[in-house]
Amino acid sequence: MSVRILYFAGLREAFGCPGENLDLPAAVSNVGALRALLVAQGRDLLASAKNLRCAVNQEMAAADTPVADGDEVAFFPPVTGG
Amino acid sequence: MSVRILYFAGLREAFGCPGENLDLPAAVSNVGALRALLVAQGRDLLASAKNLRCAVNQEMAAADTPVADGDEVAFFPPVTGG
Amino acid sequence: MSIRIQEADFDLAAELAELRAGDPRIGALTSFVGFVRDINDGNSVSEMMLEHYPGMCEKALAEIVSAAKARWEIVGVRVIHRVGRLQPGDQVVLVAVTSAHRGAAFAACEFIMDYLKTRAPFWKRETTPNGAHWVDARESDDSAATRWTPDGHRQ
Amino acid sequence: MSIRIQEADFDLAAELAELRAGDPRIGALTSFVGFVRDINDGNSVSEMMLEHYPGMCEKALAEIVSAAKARWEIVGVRVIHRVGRLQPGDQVVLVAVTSAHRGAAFAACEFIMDYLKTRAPFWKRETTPNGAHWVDARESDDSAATRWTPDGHRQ
Repeated sequence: MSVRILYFAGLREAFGCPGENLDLPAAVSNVGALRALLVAQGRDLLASAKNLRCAVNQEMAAADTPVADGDEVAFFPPVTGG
Repeated sequence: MSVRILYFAGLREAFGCPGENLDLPAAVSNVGALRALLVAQGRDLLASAKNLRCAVNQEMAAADTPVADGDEVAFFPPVTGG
Repeated sequence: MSIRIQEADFDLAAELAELRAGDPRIGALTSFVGFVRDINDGNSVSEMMLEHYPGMCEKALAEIVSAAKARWEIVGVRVIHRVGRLQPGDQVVLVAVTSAHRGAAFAACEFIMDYLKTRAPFWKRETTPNGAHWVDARESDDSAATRWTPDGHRQ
Repeated sequence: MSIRIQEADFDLAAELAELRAGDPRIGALTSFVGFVRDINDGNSVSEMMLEHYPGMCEKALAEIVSAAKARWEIVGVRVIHRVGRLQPGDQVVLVAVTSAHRGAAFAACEFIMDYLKTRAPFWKRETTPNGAHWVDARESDDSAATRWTPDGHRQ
């Protein structure tokens, strides 16, 4: 199962990249598990970031939101537009 | 004691005049008494008008607002601007 | 503050640009424009005549704007109200407010409109196929003005 | 509805004129414009960079506008949000709403701004004498969005 990960704002800047493609083990089937996997792979900021937000396929998501093959999963800080 | 009376909107139209100067008897010392005097003089609409408003010297007034020599007293319907 | 009562139309773009006037403290500009509608209470309107009480209108509007300035931190205010004969589609009124933050700009702009509708001595007479008649005040306008509590919040 | 995300500036007067487009049902036009301020949280700002999530931004704004249309009787809506590098004094965002009556126009315009501030994926990075940093979200923006109850009133 493969997903597209996107990072925005401070996360994008800290990681030095706008995103990455990731092959997921079968056990990783929701946002919370995916976040833990990324932290384990060295994306520490995903653990420490204050009020981290996540969207799956461009809809706001929670830790228990399912993640499926081909999904676009974005991590970002609280929004500050307007 | 002399006052300047002003009429606006439907009152002005019904009376066919924008106002009148009036010499008041000493007993007429507030808005309520002035209104009663005008009604007695034939301005019936000031008795029957729905939600009649009054201003003394361009400030909203009530029946017990005093009326003094030289005042400008206006009668008009509820406002409908904007 | 700038308050004007006039027969002439106004240029919305020019009024808003002047109100801003490049003041870098301004983070928010809220504006309201009211127009003559072609239908009111189910009747088609061919003309609108706006009468006012000269002197008291200016005074009432200045008091309303002062009350808004006392309640909210605002940078500038512009109020224009037209009088005389207007046609459907014509601009009737402009209320525009600038401030550092949007909350104050929205609240002050709506507050000024709500009070203008119930406190400023203007009267509308509209011409419909049934003839000309003076527009009745709306109960909803009174309740819109009374929802503002003294501390600047809405009920 | 018209929703645009763009680097280019917008002409406020032209946008408002287009939104009205002589529709005689329109009695009210409410608009909000947000600007880059020269001071934020006490620091002088020399530049503002706006990043966004392409695709999701358009989707989020369309959902916010649809929610406003479901709550209030509105005729038209226009939302423009700029991205990229901006300077103090620059226009950042426009929300404009037309309707028959002012209550709906005011409420829908403020509702859209409140939700845009908390739901649309834009992020600001400002440059001050201390360097560039990402702007923190405001608690007051969250509370502004949550005051809107499902029936369209404000708490």
